[in-house]
Amino acid sequence: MTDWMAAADVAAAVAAEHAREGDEQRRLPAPVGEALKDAGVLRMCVPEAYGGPQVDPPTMLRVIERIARADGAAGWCTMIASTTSLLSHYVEPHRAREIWSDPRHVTGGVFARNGIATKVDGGYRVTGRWLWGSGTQHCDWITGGAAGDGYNGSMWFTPDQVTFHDTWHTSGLRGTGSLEYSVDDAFVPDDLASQPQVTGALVDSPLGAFPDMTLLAIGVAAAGLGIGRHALDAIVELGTEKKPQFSQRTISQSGVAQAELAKAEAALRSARAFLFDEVAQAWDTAVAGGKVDVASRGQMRLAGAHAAEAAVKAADTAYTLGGGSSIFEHSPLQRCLRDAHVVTQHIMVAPRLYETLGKLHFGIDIDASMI
Amino acid sequence: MTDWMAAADVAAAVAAEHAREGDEQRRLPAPVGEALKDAGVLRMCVPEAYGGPQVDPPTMLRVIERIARADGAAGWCTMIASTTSLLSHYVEPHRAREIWSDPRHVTGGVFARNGIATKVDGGYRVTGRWLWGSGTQHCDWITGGAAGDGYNGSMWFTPDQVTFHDTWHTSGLRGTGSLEYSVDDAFVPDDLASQPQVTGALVDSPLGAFPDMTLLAIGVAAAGLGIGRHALDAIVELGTEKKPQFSQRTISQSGVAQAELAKAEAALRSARAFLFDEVAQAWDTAVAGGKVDVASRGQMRLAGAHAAEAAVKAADTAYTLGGGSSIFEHSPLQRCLRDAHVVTQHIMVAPRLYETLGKLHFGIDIDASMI
Amino acid sequence: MDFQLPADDDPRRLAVRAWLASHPNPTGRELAEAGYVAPHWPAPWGLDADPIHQLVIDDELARAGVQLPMNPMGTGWGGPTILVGGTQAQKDRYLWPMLAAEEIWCQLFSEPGAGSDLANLGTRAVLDGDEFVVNGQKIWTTSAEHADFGILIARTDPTVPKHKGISYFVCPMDLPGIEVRPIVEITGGNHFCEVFFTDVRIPADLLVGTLHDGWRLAKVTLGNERVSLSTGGVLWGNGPTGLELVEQLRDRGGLTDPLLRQDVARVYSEHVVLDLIRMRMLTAALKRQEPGPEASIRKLLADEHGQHVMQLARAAIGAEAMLTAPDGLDYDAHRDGRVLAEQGPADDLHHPSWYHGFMFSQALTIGGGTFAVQRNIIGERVLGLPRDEDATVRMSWAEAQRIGGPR
Amino acid sequence: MDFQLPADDDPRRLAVRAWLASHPNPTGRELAEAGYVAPHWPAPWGLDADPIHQLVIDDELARAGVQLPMNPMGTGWGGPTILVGGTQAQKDRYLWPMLAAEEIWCQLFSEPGAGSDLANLGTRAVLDGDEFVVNGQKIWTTSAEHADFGILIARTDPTVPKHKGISYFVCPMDLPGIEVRPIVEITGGNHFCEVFFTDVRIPADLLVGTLHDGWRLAKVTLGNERVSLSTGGVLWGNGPTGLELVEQLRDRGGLTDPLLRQDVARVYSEHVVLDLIRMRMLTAALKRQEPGPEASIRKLLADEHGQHVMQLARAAIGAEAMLTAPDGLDYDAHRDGRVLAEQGPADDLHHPSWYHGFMFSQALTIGGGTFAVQRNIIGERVLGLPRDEDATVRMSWAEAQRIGGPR
Repeated sequence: MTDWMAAADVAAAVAAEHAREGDEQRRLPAPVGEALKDAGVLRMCVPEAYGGPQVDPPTMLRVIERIARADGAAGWCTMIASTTSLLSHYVEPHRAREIWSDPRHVTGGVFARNGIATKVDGGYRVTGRWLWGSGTQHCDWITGGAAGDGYNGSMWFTPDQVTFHDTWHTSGLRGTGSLEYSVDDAFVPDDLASQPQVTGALVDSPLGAFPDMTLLAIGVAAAGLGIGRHALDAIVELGTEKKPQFSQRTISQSGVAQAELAKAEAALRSARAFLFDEVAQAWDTAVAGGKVDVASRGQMRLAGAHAAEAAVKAADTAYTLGGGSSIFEHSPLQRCLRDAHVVTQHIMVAPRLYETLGKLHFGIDIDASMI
Repeated sequence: MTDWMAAADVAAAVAAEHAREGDEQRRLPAPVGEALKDAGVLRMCVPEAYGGPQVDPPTMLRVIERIARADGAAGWCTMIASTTSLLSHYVEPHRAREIWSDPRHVTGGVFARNGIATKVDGGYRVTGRWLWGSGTQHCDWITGGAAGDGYNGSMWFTPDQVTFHDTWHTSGLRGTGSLEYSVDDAFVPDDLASQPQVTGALVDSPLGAFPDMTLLAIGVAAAGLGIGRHALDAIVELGTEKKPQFSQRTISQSGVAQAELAKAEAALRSARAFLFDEVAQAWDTAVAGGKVDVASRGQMRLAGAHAAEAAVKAADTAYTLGGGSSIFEHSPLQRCLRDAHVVTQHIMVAPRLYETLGKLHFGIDIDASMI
Repeated sequence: MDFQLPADDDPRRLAVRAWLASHPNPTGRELAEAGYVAPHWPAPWGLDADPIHQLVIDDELARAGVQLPMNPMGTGWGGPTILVGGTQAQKDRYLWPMLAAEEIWCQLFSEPGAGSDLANLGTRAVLDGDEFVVNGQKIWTTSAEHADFGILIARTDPTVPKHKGISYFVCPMDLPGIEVRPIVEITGGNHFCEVFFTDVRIPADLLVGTLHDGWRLAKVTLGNERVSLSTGGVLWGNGPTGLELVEQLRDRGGLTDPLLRQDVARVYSEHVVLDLIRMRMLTAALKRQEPGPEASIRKLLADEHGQHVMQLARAAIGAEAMLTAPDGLDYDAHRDGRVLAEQGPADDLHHPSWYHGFMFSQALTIGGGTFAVQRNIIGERVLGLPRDEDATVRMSWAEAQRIGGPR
Repeated sequence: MDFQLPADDDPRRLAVRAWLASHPNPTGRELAEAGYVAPHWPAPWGLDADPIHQLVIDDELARAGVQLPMNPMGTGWGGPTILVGGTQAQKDRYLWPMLAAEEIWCQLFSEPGAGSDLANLGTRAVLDGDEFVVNGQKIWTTSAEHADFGILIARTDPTVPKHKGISYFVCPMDLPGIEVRPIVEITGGNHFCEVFFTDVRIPADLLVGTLHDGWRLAKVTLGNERVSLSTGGVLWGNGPTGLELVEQLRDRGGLTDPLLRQDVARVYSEHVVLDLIRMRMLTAALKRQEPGPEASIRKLLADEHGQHVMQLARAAIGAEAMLTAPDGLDYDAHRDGRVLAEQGPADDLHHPSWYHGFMFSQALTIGGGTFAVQRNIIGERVLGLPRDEDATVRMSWAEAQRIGGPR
């Protein structure tokens, strides 16, 4: 059995080394992509039936967190590629094997149904443009949601069908290269036009019973947790370094810094524990053949939103305690702050989710497709 | 094997029924005391060697939390009596059997070395007065810390040696009867003058390897978690009740209430998960014969302080969302608020702990006896 | 403040001093008849005084150690309404004993279902011969058990939209069918009551103003406030100020806990800011200007400030803050200094309000509109953010009750 | 505000208008020579103007669309110090080009180990013949790469306590041995520099005031500020105001998210409060009164307010707030309205600052003293809470460096 944390450690070391480079190039540096492929962490949800590792979600979250702790962008790309690989459950088996059997093949893309599909003989012609295509530039196959002529699902494109647009100019997670991409009148054969809501999982695996939107949300949260952890590691390192030139007291000797660090530690560790508890429970249910119900999905989403918020607080605290040292562009405190604040902008963990989840706690019916 | 949660449920039902009575009488009502004895939850730390249940700390915390969820004061008394029963590990075995073998015997009292001990033939004469003697009025044996003539430890008194003072006039946790008590020139034989720091545990049990101050702190936190849970239960119940007279909208239909409830749920559940994670890890270490080190104790104390704070926030949120209904004296929202705010005044979980624990996270040496 | 009080030899000052010389220990009735209780009211009950004149009178009375009679619901609410809408007979009967605080007044406005939307009230008053028969329930009535009269608003016409069918009454509190139940609060004390009306018969000549026109009258009341220089405490004017707490903490040697030191600075900052807003509002009143948006903001900040002050006091006191005030027996009030003494000079955090204040402060963001309501008021009225449509505004009250839909 | 500007026919207004008529497109040098750049300075550089006169000049220049030359570190810091402590030769050489912004100035005060405790600075200046030889490092210097001169404080005597052995210099920025390195900030831009001194030789006649007396001079500078009516944005005077954000949110149809609605009310409240404090300080300046404690509190509140404004903007924009401003290519600036449009009318949250503002706002509580330092200042200086003893105050600077113990 693969030791996933050991594999993640190896990839994380490469990611840490190239973090600054990715931040400057606004895409994942090639050596990081190779290291992540070597570790096998870009396809963790491919089922064993297709030669995949079929990693359980708690382990997957730990891997994402570990890599994000080294570099937020690398962790994010790991999360996007692996959650995309969950879609292998919904693609015709012969096509799924074609796409995912090669252990170095990577997939990515966007669920949103931005594409317009037109039925033609043997398949569809598709035109569309998608936002936030993290890591798509490195993918062997790219997915994009589309609808039209009775179809509603995820189309699979080859890189030569796709045009990339240099739109990813952001404050944080720059290294993810989450640019826009488009297809123009691309032909997709019927067996690459998957319809998860219609067909359900086409392969037997407990991951197929795990809700896909929820998996994305908790993956985002795990990336956030890794970034928050990195920020607290960095302030401890900076705070205990030998006294800066001419100064007589390290940050770690300040009572305010001590108290604020303890509070941030408590908040981050608490949020993490809640997330992993809920995911473990839901996974036990899925493995036992049960249904991960709306209540359980709601708890995971609540834990995810809370974890993202705790990560931001950790990054804010570390940055503020770091004082003047924080604002240098290549300070890790600074990159963590930028990255964490981009995580909370992700719709999957955005604070506006609280209102919906509060309804659930009050016992009010909600549209379950929202979570 | 005893089903501890089932036993706790039975006792909790009685506690809920008499909560208001205890609040008014400023002591635990007799039927609640009896129900807690019936459930066996007032002596959870007595080792099997003395006929005790030797409950593991995670289960003990769940029991305390469950009873505090029904009534904060009853949960608090459960915590105090059971953590006091941990001292059975440090009393001469023949005396320990005398004090704790009877399954209906209850012990309580205070660790602080407020008593002055004078060596006399065959024992000590002790004079002292102790603050915060929760539930001592119902105890069969009462302990009080004392020092003098080379002695430093916990003395054991019989109720007839002790005078109780009606000083427990508080805003919250009124039903605990945490009044002051004193002894005046009481004789304590040598074998009832225990010295835990000198002798170590006198009986073989993993509980003896569990740090006693930490056990108290996490017990306090568990009581807080129960109170916080009660507050959120109560606001959900109130918020979804049929519309109040003349009103056209329940609390649960307010967007602010929904969002605030979700945030409070996330914070309370997160704090709880962190506490239970840390305690489970430390307990595994103790069971395996390892030492629960300063780092582990620090994490448990951090989790405890954070949990108490989360409980206060939950109670505050519920109370505020409750609007006018909250301020009636017998509203559970009101009692939870009063109780939760008393929990955070306890020195074991008080916010000023954060500075000390922050030192630990910065890798600065601290006086380990402080945690 | 941005104004100066008139000089020491101002004729308005001399007039008060002359009066005080001939009334060294004035009764409430004497103060009322001199026009000093509500100097901004018209003669003969007041002196038509402008705000500066009011402050001069306050200043001179305070200097002489004279306390004004206390009857806030009367002189603040009932009196101004009777002045505007009442008959001459009502003015003659009620205003003098009200000003003298010989008859205490309470306010019967809020109901369990009509708090933040007061116009939704359901207490009914039905004309029967020369009496109105009243049935319903009021809540949050301050001091109802001590009051001689109440100002009451009740629904006299349920067939018209909710703001229209309301009338305004003087209600003697000793009428048969009125039951007053004190609400025992979180502090253990009680300041508020529930008042139940069962077939209470109010004589028709106690109607104030025109039948069904009570809502307009109730709103008139709000604009007519006496200005005052007093700072007031953080618990709706009672209790200590934030500055008092900070000064006590400083006098006893400060605090070592880093988080509490941050809180001290925050509490002090809030105190200064609130004081600025208060002075600003007073200056505007003196210049007879409309109050700016700061008036809407003050309550929000002040209520949270009250909670911060009490939280800080409690945290500074430590474990002994669990204890309430002594109620006899062997409790020693001076004991509350002990925990403080461990970290500073042996001195106490003096203020009897700390014990109850913390618990009372929990109500600050509830009474007078919860925090959510307050912020929505700012959002909708001050900022003009769009609000949820209130469909019931144009329905008859009875119809709105039937549909019972979301507001 | 609590004051009124002089009437339209005030002679001071007429004087400015007459001057403008004869100088329709004034150069910086002309404005300087007219005394309009620093009217509060003494003649011939200023007009000895009182605060009202300053505001009148601002008002008339603004009305004519005339911009004053910008040289803040010169006219705000260096100039006043040269006026107080400089020689006549220094005044003649430096003040006119400074006022005209023909020579730009920067400030060389902060060091890596001397930020919140500036007097701890370690840059050394050693007299060698008729030159001082300077070695050390300065940081947080605004615009050092564009500046012609800097005001420099450096240690000239390490054997006396730290506040005593400091001297004040004019430092030409083109001297050999000065290296300026821009700090690339979180926004991607750079406003600050590090400046390294390696055997830089400053002629002795560039010493300002008395040798070793620089600390007193550096403090003199702080008291001499030009008053201004401008509101300023939430990012240290730049960027949008809180009110601008709220108005844009209202104009685009408000917000439905309940938590964001609460935040809008809070941001607006803070804006009003800060505006009150600003007016208060301006009023005090006009009356030549000492500023009250609100001056100490304003920075604390304003910096947090800046962060709240930017957080709210970001939250209101949603996912697209991840994007920074376009830097060419096929990015469409108008796209930032799309997510907003989903919940309101199709309109944008206009302000180029939102993108960078959020990131810049993170520095607000760091620059000019971290939040902890600010609150400690309030605690110690305003409230008189006891402070940790600074044992180094009485030691020689060199001795304090050796023990290096906790302060």
